[in-house]
Amino acid sequence: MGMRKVAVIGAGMTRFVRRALETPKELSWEAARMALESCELTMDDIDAVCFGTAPDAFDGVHMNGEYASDGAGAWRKPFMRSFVGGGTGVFVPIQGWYHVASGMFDVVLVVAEEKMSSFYPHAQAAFLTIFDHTTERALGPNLLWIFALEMNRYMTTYGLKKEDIARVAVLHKRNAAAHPCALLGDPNITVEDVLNSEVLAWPVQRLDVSPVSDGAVAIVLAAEHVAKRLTDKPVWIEGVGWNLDTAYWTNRDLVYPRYVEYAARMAYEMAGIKEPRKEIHIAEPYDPFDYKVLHHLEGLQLAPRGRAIELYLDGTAERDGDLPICPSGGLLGVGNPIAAAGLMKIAELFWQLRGEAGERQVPGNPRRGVAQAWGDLMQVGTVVVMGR
Amino acid sequence: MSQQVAIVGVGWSGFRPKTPDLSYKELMYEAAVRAYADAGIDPRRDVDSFVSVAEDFIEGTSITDEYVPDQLGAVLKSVQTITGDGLHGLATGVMLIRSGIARIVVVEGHSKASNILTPDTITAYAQDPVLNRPLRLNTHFVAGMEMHRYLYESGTTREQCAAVVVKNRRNALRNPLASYGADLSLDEVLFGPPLAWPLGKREAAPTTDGGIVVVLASEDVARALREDPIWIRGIGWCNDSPSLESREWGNLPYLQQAAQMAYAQAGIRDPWNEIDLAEVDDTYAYKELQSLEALGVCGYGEAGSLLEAGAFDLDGEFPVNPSGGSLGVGHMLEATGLMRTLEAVLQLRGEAGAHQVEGAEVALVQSWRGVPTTSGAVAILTN
Amino acid sequence: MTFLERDAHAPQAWFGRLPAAHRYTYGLAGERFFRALKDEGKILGSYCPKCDHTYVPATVFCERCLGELTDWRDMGLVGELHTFTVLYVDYEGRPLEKPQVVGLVSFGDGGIVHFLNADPETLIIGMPMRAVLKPPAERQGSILDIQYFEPVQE
Amino acid sequence: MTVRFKHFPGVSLDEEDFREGKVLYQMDELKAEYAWDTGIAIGTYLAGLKRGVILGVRCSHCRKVVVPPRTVCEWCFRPMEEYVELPDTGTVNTFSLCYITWDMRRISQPEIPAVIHIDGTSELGPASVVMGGILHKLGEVDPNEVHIGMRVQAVWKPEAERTGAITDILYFKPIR
Repeated sequence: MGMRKVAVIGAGMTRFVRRALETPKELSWEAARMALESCELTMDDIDAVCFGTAPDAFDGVHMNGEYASDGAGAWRKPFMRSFVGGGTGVFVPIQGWYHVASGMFDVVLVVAEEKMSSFYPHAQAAFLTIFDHTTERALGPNLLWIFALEMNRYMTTYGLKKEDIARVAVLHKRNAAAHPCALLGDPNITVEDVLNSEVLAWPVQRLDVSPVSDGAVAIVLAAEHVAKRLTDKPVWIEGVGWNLDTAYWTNRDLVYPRYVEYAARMAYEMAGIKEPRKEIHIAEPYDPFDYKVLHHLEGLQLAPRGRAIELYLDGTAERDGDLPICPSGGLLGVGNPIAAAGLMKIAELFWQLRGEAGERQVPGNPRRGVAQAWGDLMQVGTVVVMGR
Repeated sequence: MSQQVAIVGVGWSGFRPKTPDLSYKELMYEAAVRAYADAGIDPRRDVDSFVSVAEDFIEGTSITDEYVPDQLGAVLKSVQTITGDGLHGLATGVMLIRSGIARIVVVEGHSKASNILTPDTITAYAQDPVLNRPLRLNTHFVAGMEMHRYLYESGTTREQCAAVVVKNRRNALRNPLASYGADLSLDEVLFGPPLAWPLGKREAAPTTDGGIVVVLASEDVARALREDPIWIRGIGWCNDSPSLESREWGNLPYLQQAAQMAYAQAGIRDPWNEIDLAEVDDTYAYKELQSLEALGVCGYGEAGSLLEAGAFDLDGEFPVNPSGGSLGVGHMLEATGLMRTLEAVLQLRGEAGAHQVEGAEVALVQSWRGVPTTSGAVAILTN
Repeated sequence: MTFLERDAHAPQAWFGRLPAAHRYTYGLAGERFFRALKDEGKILGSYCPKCDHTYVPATVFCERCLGELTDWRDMGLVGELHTFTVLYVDYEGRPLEKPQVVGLVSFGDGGIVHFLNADPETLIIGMPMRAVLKPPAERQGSILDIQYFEPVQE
Repeated sequence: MTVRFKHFPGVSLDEEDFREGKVLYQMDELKAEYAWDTGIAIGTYLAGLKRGVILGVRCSHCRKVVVPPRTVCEWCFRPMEEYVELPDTGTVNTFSLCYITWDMRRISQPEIPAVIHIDGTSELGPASVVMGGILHKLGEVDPNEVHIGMRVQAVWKPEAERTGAITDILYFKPIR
């Protein structure tokens, strides 16, 4: 039985900012309204709503999905919120995909929102409670610990240099300079800037890290028969994959993200991709920290293990390179309102594959892209392959 | 896409007000082992996708989906968490199977309510932080206001609401999984301590601990696995306005819509005559009556007198909450919809024992996410 | 199902909390609604012409059509009692010494949830209720700038 | 998008906007307290720590030994068979020098969180992706000398002060 084809037909997003005036409801509404306008639909056309937001601790509302649902257009609609930590932003379109692919709905609005600035005084403190309450939290861990532990393991295993890894942050922040919604775009940033930035948790420095941000993104998904009626430029969801590794993260070798590999293989199989490096033309891997991109590119089978950095050293990753990586500017440049940041990558592929990315447009009429997010205790991989 | 979806295995653990012998992971594991044995599957080999239902502040962990996979046999598999009731999880499983991306899906929910020391302040954090929370009100006020408006609009009486408690806790006496079986008089409920007038404290379901795992399968797999799969013929879910200021108070339009969605899939036109038993939300006693009306089981304002006439009794024309419901079994937080699903499966298999509804062929399961939400879901199951 | 046994000396429970504090902005609508309440003593609503629906407190979007709402209206200070309750437990779930009377007073198609300053025996659904505001100097731009609602004296 | 949209919503605020009263805001704090049942495996682990012992478990099927204990093997979904008393020594699998506390306060002397691969647990190798590692901190060490592969040993609290917690181990220090 062939699967029902599902297309992205519209997208919208707010600016990503450090502190938004808007409430989570209002951010969701702003993105949702834009997404509807972009494909000239109204709420009457929407059959169901999928919503993504990462931990309730950020927005500061228990059952945050319920609270923000009206802004996402859920009034008198089937509404569900899915949740896979940092992977949520690329999972919520998968949730939308199976809503439509199941045959139960034809047009679905997918919204992802995060208002990290509500956590006071600093959003990072919310991450204490992602650790095991009995065996780990008593040690006072923070999110930087696990990133730093993973980065160190990765760097040391492959003998990578910090000045090379810093080129990831530089490229993404430069790319973001062309994004109208970006928080940290900077066309002039250099490797030295990254290396001279404050050491947070060695080997992680300030500019290795994406900024805490607020924002929302929305897309509209439609079944094939509807999509073809509504647009002559549908972008198809060709493959989806998601995977969760063990919660006992200290029992794993952090050098390689198998969960990303498994998620990618699932998505590639569905998309019929056999040689990802040749068949994928744009990649939006998850980049909350610069080394993570390398990790993820390897998990996505776009580079051999320990060698993803070469894509940055030889120019392949640049916007006009052979495999543009994060032409949006990514989380490092555009910002990281967790769930919204992941869905931003889907929106970016949508615009890129339609040739509507303006200044950020990747040359050569790219035909296929992959977006990926990651989250939890370095544990979850979510992957979407899109093509036209 | 026209793929039918069946329940091929159920498992549970706990079902006691406290489960001090087991951690939440161990509670989940015990339920999973039972469910996999019931379905005759090996999770490491056979299951394509896992769905859990949970909320961070209930678990006391941010990004609580992290801790799902190990004890379900789901490591390095497709796992997602839905922040919804168990029926939202069930609906997710149905969609995964109908889409063709999975053939066997496991849905998990659990309650460790006994581990939460501050349930009221956690629930209060679900109120709008600017409009409502500054009043510093216990969130039960939402139920008190809803009950009052419901009684006002529908003509239902406080006595009729109290009678729901009497019925459900008596049903619970026959259910070995129920924590709160009791033989109460109407007066004992009606003149018990107040909570949020007109709502009394004994009309609010106490919580209980437990884990529930349900195994879903596509039609061909289900038929290969067992002779008596339970079919999910319809499933619907819907929200109303989340804001207290602009929602409906006397009616449950979101539940009406969720029911219509489920009925349309199941081909049900006349719920009263086509459904043999219903497991319906009774987080608060009045909700059972209000929900039955929204489900179209009877007309608006009619459920109370039908209840008094015995129609919803275990041996009545339309048994409601034969398990004892949340009032009798105990409220299981996000797992509540799965508790009701478990009951429906046992009933449809004829395995419900002392509270078996004779000849049950079609069961309705419904759930609500509690105050202050307007989120409801409905499933229609058949044997 | 386990082969392992529990050590008889094992601690029963591990105690902990989920520390989280928040600073909530009022948002696009809240800024305007609460400044009008604070500075002008007004309760504002917003009207959606497409859905013919008036939101109170005013919002910037219509939850039905997601249209932007620009038609803001003064709703007056007298609304209609839509429903109420007498609450016997406090925020943390402890019994209240003095029960709280709380209601939804409707304005337009929405309303305000607040304390009611009245003997609940005298309250009737549908009766007019007036918002009693704090003195202007004490208002801070909060729902608590309304002290309570009370029945409109005939 | 840039083709279609000229304006992107989202109003950015500064900290000054809050300090100077330019925006309205509401403060609140969640009161969320829990007594998580420790259960069989973790309860026993904590009791072991109180005795000064690190307990692992062995799988009845794949014979793997891991820490902390659990009742089921996540790889083969068979029950764990028995507890294993592990030595309190191990090898640094990875580490960091952290200058930020969990609530983002800056500290001058770094904390040194590490994943410590406890001796006697399963080995991490090309064929295996599992080991018995735990999260803890390093102490009595010059931050510049810490390295992956370093051998370390637990430094315990005095027995009378132990409570049955991971902090009954103060930190791990290098084995000289």
